Amino acid sequence: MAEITLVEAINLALAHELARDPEVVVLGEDVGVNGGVFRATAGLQERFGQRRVLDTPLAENMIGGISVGMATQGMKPVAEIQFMGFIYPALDHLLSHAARMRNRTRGRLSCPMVLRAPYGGGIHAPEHHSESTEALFAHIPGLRVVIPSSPARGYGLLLAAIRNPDPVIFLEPKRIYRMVKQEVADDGEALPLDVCFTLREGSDITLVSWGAMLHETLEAADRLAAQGVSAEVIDMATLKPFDGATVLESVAKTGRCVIVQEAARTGGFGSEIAALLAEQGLMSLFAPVQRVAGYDTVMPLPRLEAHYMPSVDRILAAAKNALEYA
Amino acid sequence: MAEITLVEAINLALAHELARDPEVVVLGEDVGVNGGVFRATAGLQERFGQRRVLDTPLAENMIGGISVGMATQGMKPVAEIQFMGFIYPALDHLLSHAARMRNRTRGRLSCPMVLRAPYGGGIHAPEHHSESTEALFAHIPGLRVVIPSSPARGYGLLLAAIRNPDPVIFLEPKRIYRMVKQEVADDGEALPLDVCFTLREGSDITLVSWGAMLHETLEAADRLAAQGVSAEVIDMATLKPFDGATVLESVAKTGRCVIVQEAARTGGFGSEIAALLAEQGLMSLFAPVQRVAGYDTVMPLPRLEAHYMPSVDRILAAAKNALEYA
Amino acid sequence: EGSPVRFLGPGGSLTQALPDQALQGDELLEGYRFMVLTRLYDTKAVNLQRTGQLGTFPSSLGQEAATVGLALPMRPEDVLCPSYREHGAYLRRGVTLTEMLLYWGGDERGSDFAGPRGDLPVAVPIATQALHAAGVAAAFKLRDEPRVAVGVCGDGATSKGDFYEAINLAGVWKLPLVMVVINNQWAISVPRTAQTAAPTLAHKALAAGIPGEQVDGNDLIAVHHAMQSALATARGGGGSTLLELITYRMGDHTTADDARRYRPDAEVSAHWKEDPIARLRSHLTEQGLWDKAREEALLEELNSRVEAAVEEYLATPQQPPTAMFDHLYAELPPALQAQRDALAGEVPRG
Amino acid sequence: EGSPVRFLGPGGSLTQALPDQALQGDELLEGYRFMVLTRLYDTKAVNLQRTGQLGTFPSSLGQEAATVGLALPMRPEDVLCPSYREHGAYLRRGVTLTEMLLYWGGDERGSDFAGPRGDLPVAVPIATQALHAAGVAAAFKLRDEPRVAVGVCGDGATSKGDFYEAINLAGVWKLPLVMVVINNQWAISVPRTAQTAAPTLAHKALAAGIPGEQVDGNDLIAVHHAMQSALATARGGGGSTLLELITYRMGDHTTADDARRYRPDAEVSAHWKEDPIARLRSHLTEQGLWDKAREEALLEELNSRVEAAVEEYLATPQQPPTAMFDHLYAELPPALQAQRDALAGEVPRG
Ligand SMILES: Cc1ncc(C[n+]2csc(CCOP(=O)(O)OP(=O)(O)O)c2C)c(N)n1
Ligand SMILES: Cc1ncc(C[n+]2csc(CCOP(=O)(O)OP(=O)(O)O)c2C)c(N)n1
Ligand SMILES: [Mg+2]
Ligand SMILES: [Mg+2]
Repeated sequence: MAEITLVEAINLALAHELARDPEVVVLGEDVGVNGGVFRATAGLQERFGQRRVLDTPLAENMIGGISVGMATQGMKPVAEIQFMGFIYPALDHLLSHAARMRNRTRGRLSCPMVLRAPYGGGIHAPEHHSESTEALFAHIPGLRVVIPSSPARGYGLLLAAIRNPDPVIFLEPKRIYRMVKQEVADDGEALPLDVCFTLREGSDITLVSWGAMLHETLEAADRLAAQGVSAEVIDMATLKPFDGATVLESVAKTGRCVIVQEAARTGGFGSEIAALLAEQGLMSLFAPVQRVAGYDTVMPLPRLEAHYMPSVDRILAAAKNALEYA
Repeated sequence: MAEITLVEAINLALAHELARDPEVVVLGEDVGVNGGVFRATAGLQERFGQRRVLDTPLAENMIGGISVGMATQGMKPVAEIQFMGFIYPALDHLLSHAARMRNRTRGRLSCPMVLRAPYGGGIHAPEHHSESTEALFAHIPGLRVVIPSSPARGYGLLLAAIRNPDPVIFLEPKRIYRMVKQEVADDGEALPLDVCFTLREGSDITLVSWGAMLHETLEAADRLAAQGVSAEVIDMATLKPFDGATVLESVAKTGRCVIVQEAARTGGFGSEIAALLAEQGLMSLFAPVQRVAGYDTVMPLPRLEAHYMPSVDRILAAAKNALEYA
Repeated sequence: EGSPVRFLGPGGSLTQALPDQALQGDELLEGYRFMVLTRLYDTKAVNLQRTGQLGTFPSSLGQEAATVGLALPMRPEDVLCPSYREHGAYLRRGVTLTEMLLYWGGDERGSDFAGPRGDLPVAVPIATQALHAAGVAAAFKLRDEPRVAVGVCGDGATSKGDFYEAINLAGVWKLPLVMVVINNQWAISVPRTAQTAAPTLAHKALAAGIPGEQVDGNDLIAVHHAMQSALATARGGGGSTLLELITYRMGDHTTADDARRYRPDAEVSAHWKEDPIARLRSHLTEQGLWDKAREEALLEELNSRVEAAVEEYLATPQQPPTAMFDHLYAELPPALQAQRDALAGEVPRG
Repeated sequence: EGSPVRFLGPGGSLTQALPDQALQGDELLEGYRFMVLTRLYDTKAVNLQRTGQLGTFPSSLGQEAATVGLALPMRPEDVLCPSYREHGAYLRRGVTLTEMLLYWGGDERGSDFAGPRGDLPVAVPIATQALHAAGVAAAFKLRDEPRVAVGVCGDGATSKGDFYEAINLAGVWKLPLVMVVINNQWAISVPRTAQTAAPTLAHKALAAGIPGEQVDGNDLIAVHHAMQSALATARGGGGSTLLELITYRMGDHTTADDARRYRPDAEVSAHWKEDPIARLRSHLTEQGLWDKAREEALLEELNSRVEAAVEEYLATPQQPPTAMFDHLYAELPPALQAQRDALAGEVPRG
């Protein structure tokens, strides 16, 4: 079993599904010979041919729209949007059609498609290459929004997303594409969607996050452990529909919750978790919920980027607030 | 002073600004001779001419994009999107450019534009004509999202939106376009943006809403008053950036809060208010925050539409829960 | 500008010799039946709306040759990706009158076609179906299936990015797509001339490197002929064609519109001379294929079909409110169970 | 397909007589200077990126005639709406080397041009600037100002809805817009042939009812000439033109790309024969306007300008972190004050 990175795990899952299901096709800009600007589709066109791995003309609205059309006929398009910053032209087809085709036709037609996009900041990229707007998609009924945070979850969740009979927005935290390696067996075992993963059990405080920020969140949990604080760490993994029960149970146990997101604070997905707690977990809370989030500004260009990204220190400060609250 | 409806107030404000500021232009599909499908621009082309009131070809992405271009040169485009369900193709230009032009150029260029769209359900309209996706826009740094809930606020807030030097998404609750009439003086007095309006003071419970749902919310407050419960009713009015302080103050007084939104529950703007309370108002809360919201489904076609819309009864049931909580 | 292909003049007589494989005999009569059925349905639907028994409805009055004609030469296994005004095409494809009434009456079950299971439902957001059609065509091509996707949109739709992106892809991927533009001269209140400076909408094909042709959309024989050859080209691997069908929207945009606000009655009445149904009837009569008795019998037969469908539609009980949850995902996610339960527990409202 | 307008052959000699108003003498030399400056800047920027002193950078190597030439006949009051690879155009418009380095070095202040205050900043999302340009042109037209908007995009961009929507509007509104497509044959790894089946990108103008022309984009005289007349037409109320400038992307897509993965070295080296700078230099030499000494003097002068700019760029202190709040809105909304304060209180990180 090889140790692989997240982006290699994505590639492995794509290859697995291309081999397993003839209806799966991979499409997008530069996914063919070039293997994707992050190499997520490297080697796939060579291995599976130009009818399974297709370079499209440059038009994200088109990529969204034809994926819907293909999916209505039972194909399983796995489309890549090169960066999340270029996903917006595709929103209309995702929101108005992919998310609604099954409902609209009472199940006669459906949209078993996946739209993959690398997302998030922290890689010193140009403008529009650092977006974290997952909350926009998590508000759309009929969609699934899935975000892996490790190579193993990248592999298992992408298999699940491709096999899922409904449309999935699969957001890949590019900052950790190559950050860690992990043993991942190419065993075709999908992970469950619609559930959280408790990455670390703890009893004093619950830290909730998803995607790349779990890296900082887990580090914060380590640092808290060193201070004698037992932090439970939850990876939301599927943001839509989301597993509030696991979060509520955890907070019922710990009484304190810090939510960590890279996205702009206001209207981010963290707000939904905080709202859930205000509505259904209020009496478990010993301290106010704390959101550690990106600021409500545009992600700055690289020179100031690091000041925007939530840091371990900010997570620790929020945890301290929650723990010391009396 | 004439009694006018909300849609007439919109028309009045548009006319006022067209007359006052030569840089203001109104553009969109069918806004000219036809006066808009809801008559919001009725008579404006006749009065101000074809260079001030422009029918565009049918392309919302184009409407968004050219508005950005015009605004960078100091014009003040007031664009209409015929229904909010057709706003999504324009999202890219709003999010990627309108919201960022000032920041990107350190203030050299800016986007003083307004994008108006009728929104919300309850009028037995066809598919895609009943959207309430204001939360998508309220997550975007650099935008303003403004929603009037009465003729007077329609007039005053639209004046403010047009005069504002930054891009404003102005969402008009079409269900109440003609529901009530109110005396509105055409005095050119703008209302303030970025603040809530407390429509009714009360001491037992805070009801927060915006747009058309204030109709049901105020009715619920009346019914509560009849039961001896004093409800404070807050109209959020500007959702981005929003006035959390007023909500926090109110809840500090009442200890109970019901948030009413027509939009799908998960990731709606109500979640942001609930999150604010979980974070900064927790110790004021005597009872869990309650969200009364649209379901996390697609707005059904007219035959089942009424079952989707939050009702006075649902608001009252939530208020009862909050009031009886001990 | 442009001179659309035409075989039947407004009076119903031939303007040129019919080509091989032109629509004739029983098939031509079949086309006529569908056109008449479309008009009866259309008229009835507008009446139902006026009396509060149907939702907002887009009449296809005057466009019956275009909508029926585009569907006539399609094979059952082809896929139709229409806009919202193609009632004639749906009927010919086997969508039932009751289904269509249910849809426009505000019931999702109207899009669960018992007949053409692969056809797409009504697309309300303008031009989006052009890309769906390109996607459907891509699926056929990738699977090596000899099937064709037919996308249909209006003149207004040709201004929107989706339209261009779809035909551009169809050109470069040589997709089995026939893209049909029903140019009825108006997009609500905006006339064709205000949409584009292109001399014809068929010219837009040049930007995609595919053939484009203007066809008299009120001439069933011409529409059928152009469609038939475009379908054959697509099916044979020859790629995509753009057809611009020239017609006229005789009615308001929808029942929510009042066209007198923006176009003179005289313009409308002038177009009655082009009426596709009268034109075809004259031709059929000239050919000895039709007479008054047959017309009366047909009207009686179709009227009662329409009446029966209206009855069935009006008698269809509404879905339970919880139906709004039941087809959102293949399986109801646990996160939605509580909402569904809450809705199930609500006192029914109207 | 297509035969681009050209005056200078690859060897630098004239392929046809120069038209009236062709670029010549001092102006031609001025164009040459900007092309050389562009190349020096470009080379330096790539080096800075390789040594960790600049962010991801898109080289314009080989495209200098196109980018300089399109800007040369523009008036100061015209507005340039570029994509991201038009360094030569920005330089000619008066954007400083330091500003450009700051931008690509990751500092927003690089887009606060001291010179051309109305020009748009770099547009990263492909083709979006085409619509901004149409909007700018609409503003000029509505105000009756004799100004022209110049939109610039790549070959890949012509597949995206924005592009078509922009030229379509420009056609039907007769906007003072010159839309320039720099066809460098590649969109990252996707060749021009995979973007569209249209015989030339200039053909796309036909869909918009505007004139379209292919021009040799490596021939400064040809680019200037085509731009000059398109600008004059637009300024005179004659509406919009689409120009396709044929060139070649000699470098990687950006410093983050490795073009050897998807195109053979031989293809690239073959294109060096078309090098716009060598071509123009030969022509100037032939004309007796240039010699080795002048070339050396020019290189020395421009190199030191570039070096000075690099120094200034590297010495520019970064903005305070709170700057990320300071231009989001015209005034900081109260709701953001707490966030800004929190950021101000943070321990600086790198
Ligand atoms: C994206 C989008 N924008 C706006 C509308 C509102 N609308 C409905 S029909 C229509 C005009 C369509 O004109 P055309 O394409 O010519 O089709 P026709 O109605 O004439 O059949 C408009 C603007 C819509 N449905 N979708
Ligand atoms: C909307 C959008 N999609 C994708 C990208 C990523 N991307 C950057 S440049 C590029 C290729 C552009 O090709 P072309 O238009 O020919 O311009 P060139 O880079 O050759 O100058 C792509 C796909 C982007 N910036 N914007
Ligand atoms: Mg039309
Ligand atoms: Mg290119």
